[in-house]
Amino acid sequence: MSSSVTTLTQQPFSVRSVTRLLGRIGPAYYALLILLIVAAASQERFLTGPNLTNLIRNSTVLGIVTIGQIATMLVAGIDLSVGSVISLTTVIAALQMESHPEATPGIVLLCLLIGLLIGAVNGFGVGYLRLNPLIFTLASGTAIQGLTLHLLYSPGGSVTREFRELSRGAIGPFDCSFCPGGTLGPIPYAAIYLLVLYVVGTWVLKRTVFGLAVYAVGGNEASARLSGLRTERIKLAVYILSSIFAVLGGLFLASRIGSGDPLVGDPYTLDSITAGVLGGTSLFGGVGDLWGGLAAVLTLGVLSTMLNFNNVSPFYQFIIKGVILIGALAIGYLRTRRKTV
Amino acid sequence: MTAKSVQSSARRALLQLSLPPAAIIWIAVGLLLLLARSVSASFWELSHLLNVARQASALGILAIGQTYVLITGGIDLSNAMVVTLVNVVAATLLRGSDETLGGTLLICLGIGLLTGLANGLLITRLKVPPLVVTLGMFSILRGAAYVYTDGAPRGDISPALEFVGTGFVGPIPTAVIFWVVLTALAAVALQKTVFGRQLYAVGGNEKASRLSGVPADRVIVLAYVVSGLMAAIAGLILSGYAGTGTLTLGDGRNLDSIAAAVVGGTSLSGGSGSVIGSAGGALFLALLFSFLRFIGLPYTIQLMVQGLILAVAVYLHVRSQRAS
Amino acid sequence: MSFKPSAFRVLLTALFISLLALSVAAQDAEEEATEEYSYLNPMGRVPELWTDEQTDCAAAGVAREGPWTIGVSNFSLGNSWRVQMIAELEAAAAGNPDIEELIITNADGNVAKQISDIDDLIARGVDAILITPGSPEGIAPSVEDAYNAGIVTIVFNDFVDTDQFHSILWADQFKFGYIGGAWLREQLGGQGNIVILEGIAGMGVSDLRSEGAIAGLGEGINILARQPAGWDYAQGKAAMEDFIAAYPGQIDGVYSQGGAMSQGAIDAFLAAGLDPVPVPGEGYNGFLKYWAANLENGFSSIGPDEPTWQSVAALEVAIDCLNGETVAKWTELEHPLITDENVHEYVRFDCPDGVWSNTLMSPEAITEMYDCEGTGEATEEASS
Amino acid sequence: MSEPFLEMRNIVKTYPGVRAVDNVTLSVGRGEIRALVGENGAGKSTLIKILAGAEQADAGEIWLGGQRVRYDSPVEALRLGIGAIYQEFNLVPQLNVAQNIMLGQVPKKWGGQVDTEAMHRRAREMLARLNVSLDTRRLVADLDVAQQQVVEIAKGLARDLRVFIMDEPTAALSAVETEHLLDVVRALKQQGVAIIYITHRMREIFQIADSVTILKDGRHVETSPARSLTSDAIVAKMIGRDLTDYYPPRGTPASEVLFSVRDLNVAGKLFDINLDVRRGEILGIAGLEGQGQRELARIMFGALPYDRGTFLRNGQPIRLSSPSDAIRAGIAYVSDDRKRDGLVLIRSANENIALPSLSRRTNGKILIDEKTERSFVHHLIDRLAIKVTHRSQKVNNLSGGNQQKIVVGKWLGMEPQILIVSEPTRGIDVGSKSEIHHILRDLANQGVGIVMVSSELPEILGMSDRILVMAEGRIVAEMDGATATEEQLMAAAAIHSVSDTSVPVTS
Repeated sequence: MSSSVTTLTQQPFSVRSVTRLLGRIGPAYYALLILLIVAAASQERFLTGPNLTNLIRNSTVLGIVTIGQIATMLVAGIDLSVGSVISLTTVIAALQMESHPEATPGIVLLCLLIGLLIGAVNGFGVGYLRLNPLIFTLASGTAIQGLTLHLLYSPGGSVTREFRELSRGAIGPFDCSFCPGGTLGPIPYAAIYLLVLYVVGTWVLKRTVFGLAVYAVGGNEASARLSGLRTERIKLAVYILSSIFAVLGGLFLASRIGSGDPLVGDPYTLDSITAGVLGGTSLFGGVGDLWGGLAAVLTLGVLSTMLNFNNVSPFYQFIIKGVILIGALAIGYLRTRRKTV
Repeated sequence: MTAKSVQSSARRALLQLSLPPAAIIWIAVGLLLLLARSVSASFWELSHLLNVARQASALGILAIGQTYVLITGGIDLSNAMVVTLVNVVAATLLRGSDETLGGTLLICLGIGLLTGLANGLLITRLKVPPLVVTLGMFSILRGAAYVYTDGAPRGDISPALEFVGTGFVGPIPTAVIFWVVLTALAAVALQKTVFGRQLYAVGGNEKASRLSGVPADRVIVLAYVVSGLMAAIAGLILSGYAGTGTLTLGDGRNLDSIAAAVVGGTSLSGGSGSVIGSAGGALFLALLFSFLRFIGLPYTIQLMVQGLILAVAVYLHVRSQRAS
Repeated sequence: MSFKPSAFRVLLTALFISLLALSVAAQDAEEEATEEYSYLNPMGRVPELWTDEQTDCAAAGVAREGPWTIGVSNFSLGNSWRVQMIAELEAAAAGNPDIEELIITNADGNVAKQISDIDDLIARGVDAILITPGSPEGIAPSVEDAYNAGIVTIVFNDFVDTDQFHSILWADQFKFGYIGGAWLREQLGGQGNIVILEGIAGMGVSDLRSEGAIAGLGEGINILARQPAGWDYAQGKAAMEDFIAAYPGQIDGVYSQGGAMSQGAIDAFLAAGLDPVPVPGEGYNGFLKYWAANLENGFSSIGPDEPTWQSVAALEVAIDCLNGETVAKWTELEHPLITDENVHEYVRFDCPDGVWSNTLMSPEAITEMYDCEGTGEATEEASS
Repeated sequence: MSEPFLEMRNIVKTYPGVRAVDNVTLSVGRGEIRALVGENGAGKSTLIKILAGAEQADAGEIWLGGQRVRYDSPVEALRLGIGAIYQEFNLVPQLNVAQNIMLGQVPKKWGGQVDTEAMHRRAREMLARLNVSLDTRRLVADLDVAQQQVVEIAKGLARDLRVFIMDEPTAALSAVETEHLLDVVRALKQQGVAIIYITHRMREIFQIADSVTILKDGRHVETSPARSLTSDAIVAKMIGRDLTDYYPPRGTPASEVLFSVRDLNVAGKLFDINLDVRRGEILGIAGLEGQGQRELARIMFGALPYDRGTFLRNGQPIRLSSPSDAIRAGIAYVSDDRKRDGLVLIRSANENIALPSLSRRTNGKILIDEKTERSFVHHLIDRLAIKVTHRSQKVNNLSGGNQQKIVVGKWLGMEPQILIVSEPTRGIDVGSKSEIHHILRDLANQGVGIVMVSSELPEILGMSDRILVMAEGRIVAEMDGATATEEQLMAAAAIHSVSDTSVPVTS
């Protein structure tokens, strides 16, 4: 995983490059490691197959949405409409599958098409009209929330049985001579989706010309433009990607909850930004990568499970989450502190 | 060629008409009022307009602090939870009587002040991005409000605060008077004091400001303190309006306050903005929300229209700024 | 702006048109979606799964020796009703020596988090699990998971779209709305103009209460406007201020879904110098205080009440089941009705507005929880 | 140089309140090097931005190879073979050298992948053409200014341009690097590239330009073969008058020491620096680029930390850990990077000028006394002849020279005893340059001690009363400004840089 972090610079191996690499690893990796140790030590049931499977399944929606959110953050943007897009996706998927259960693949395509359209509107506003992304996606998110409620005013509809299996299914168990009991537990589909999306996403961002353009636009938009990049078009593409990933997350969520819910996506907006930031992506663009985001998503999942396992009062959970968010970034700063004016 | 020159001279004429950003929103307020009037004359009933102004006042006070923070290039998402925390603390301490009013006010303002101080110090000392600090602070304050009340808000707001939230001085709602006075003070502080000048300078170019001897850290911290204090005052006024403690009083008010400041012409990238514009922004939003309810649009359509108008408002500002 | 009106714009337009067409199609589907319920009761709307079935917990193999660990998956702590509901549960569990641990999770209004919470509780190995579903459909698979894991699974506060649980306790929200609507129809003599204050747009409870109210209001009553106000005083009052101005002299009644909104609506009329029109409420103490104090001035209302003690009832069923007894699989909880006649029995003038009157907690416990001034000690504490 | 290859016909561009380019016509042939000169604000930048597609003209036509071309973005201009390297480097700090050089034309493999190897190879080729070896994997953020300038030039080279616009490419380069660049420009000429070369350095014009186009106030003044012009003639046409006193006469510095640095050390950067600044003198600090001069200037203003050393103000030790400390001690600083360090670009001239002395003028009162401030600002605007339409005009609409005057002017309000200026005339036109020089000398004559860091030798020689030469973080020589010569300075500056004079950018 960490090799992808270095592809941008590809320094020859040296002590300096190792320390530098350590300095560039986002706070999320440390947080995840510490939390995993604490969780495993405090609860024996934590490190069990079913629990880890749940952890991954429950992190999948956020994991998928965070990919798109990180992409917008890399071009110094932000997408506050993802929550509404997720809700809209669950609503359309559930309503359409209920009335046309046979047309499931078409409905999935339809949802992706709607994501494309919404992303195009966001990207047009932010890229071509150069409107502030925070306010513009807040506005489009509000409008999409209205549309979603217009389509379905309270939770309802239902997805097909087969579609539900997409989130519940697992492959395996596999034979494995090193493993205790001789088998490796079943691998949930969710883990495979996440892995595939993150690998493909990382490939796009780190290996392709488009990915380089994304980092360039986020790093210095004016210079990217003068270097002959169509910055508007790149931003358009990034916002389209963000909406498409929100749709993918929404489809997984629809499969998970089996129905449409016009409010269900709401928490993912701030959570995906939180995950991106914890994962080391800069809000000012040009810096960050997906694996840090995934580590942050898993960190949030482990944290929630650990707090539940240890029966921590929900009231204190709010405080703990706030402290961890600020603390992780503050530690990240303290580690790399350099004194300059 | 001729068509093009006509076009460009028309553009030039438009450019020369370009107005300060703060003026645009007040024109928009005027246009919205005219539109409302054309739909229903009763929208212009003085009592209704005063109600809308009162609805705008808490948002307007929050927007003052938000404007200060935005001018530094930051953002404050925690102000909404200051409102809620102040609300439950005030209700618990007052228990419906004015006896402990003085102490309660001090404690509530202290909450705002300390929150702002913590935000500012974390941002300037530990270099954590403002969005993250204030989002984290939002969560911490939320936890604090729940822990403090055990989830069950106690007590009641006192008559004096209720007067602030719902009363009138002559024909004018008390809350509006607070809003106007605070806006005037904040505008003067921004335009005519050393702190105000330094705020713009730090937001426009922090490094150059430091090299000009501006105590940039102190200025930034102070901006967050102002925002915290404004949130505490807005929380007290809203407490007076609600009459009791609830754990939802601040919900959504952080994004609303940002929207008010931004449609009022304050830039999210720092260095520019005005409280007069933000006041217009708060009034515009309150009028808009009220108008959409007033004409009886279904809630779902209201949301769509809100989104659209917010986008258009931001677009107009971008156009006007690009022109100047 | 260097934007070319080329293929891009054409594509955009095409996409937009297709979206419009699709949204129309989706709406058709929505109308079909409501057909799955049947009206068993003129005032209520019960899921068609409803039967008189019993669950024999011993036979189901879920009974076990105490002491037990009981998990609670609570959907939200967003208002004092939900907090008090959990507080009642905690109070009841604290007095039971067979309950070793009560693990309460809070999904913070997030369906996905609730699924994850239930997973955690199952993984943690609780003996029984109490669930307040955030979404009847969305939580159903998790309820099934718990049931299939051999855990005593009790659902309450909302229905759930499965029959794989041991028991459900449920108060019909449609009926809640119907009662208020029917009362309002009676007050208005079957005709007039009203406005509706709803809870939260997009929430099932809110939608069902409105549907019930509209059914209860009947044909002759004209609905001028509907506005969600989050059961919140400030939002309710602000919305009402607009309505009073928008429909001057035309509003004959307000249907409010309760919470603090009813009081907000009344205060808006008072602030405008008008006499309040009929408004139904709920067992929210702030509203009850106004109601009881103004009975003599001719104020009249009705308050169907969603009991906060349903959590305790759910816990009792869970304990019965753990003990191997046979429990009713389906239990409908009646909404206790607060009326002009009995409002004095419910109101607590000494307590803050947030108290929910229909409680199993002792008056002392309520006093302590809300820091009321009702008992001697509490007043002394306050003055110290 | 036969028939015109590139033609700009009757170009007009108006900004609010300014006609930046007024009906300018310009034609350049293949293999022609055209110097474009003019004061700041003469319209050069706007003209080349229009040519490069970064701005759109209000009217006028562009012809290329006999055909009219239309474009409205840098992408399309590049596709036609028209590209520019800019004065403000357009690099992405988070990307590495190769990625920056190849940005916008990254070699691809299947599936839209970056062909990393080809990218680095080609980037190295470009650097080699500039006779520079620089690790193409280094992040641009870690490079110094000269290295960044090299990357910027290499980026232009990588594009195989037919029309190559260079906006002051040598401003940040050392003498050696400049020579290499000029060689490259000559090679491009041989390949038939049409080159538009903007510079303020007269010497370079005569070294390489075939012809010179002079702009003034947005209008075309003259285009002539370079050899028919003299330096004085160009300057006179640029500013519209003769520039007789190029450097103001020196004054008579006192012997009183205002400020001293003792044994200053920064690990790896500065070694055993000792210096005294006397009342009324201009102390020039000379040296090749990147020998620690700028760091020294910043440390003396409290804007950079140091490892060891003491500072004496009028003989008393003082603390210098922040700019505020320095300002309290009467020290002011004009940075080499006015846009980043000197100005709040989006605020008004008035606010910028008033900023450092705000608290001083309010004197403990809460409100700013606007009347006093207005007269103070007007006084400064008059004294420094800053050209603004109104004092509330935003600074980013002003020319470089006027911006620099504001940076100097803003410090005069606090009546500094010591003024540290770093590259005070970088990137500004001859007229403004001379004015800044006069301002500095006036201040010295009023008793201010001035430390002037500059890599422009004529400026150092023309202005300084005393010269310190720095090399590799040390002060290696001290000279009398009135008698020192360019050769002496160069010799002193180069002595210690024996290690790698040929490729200094690799340091």
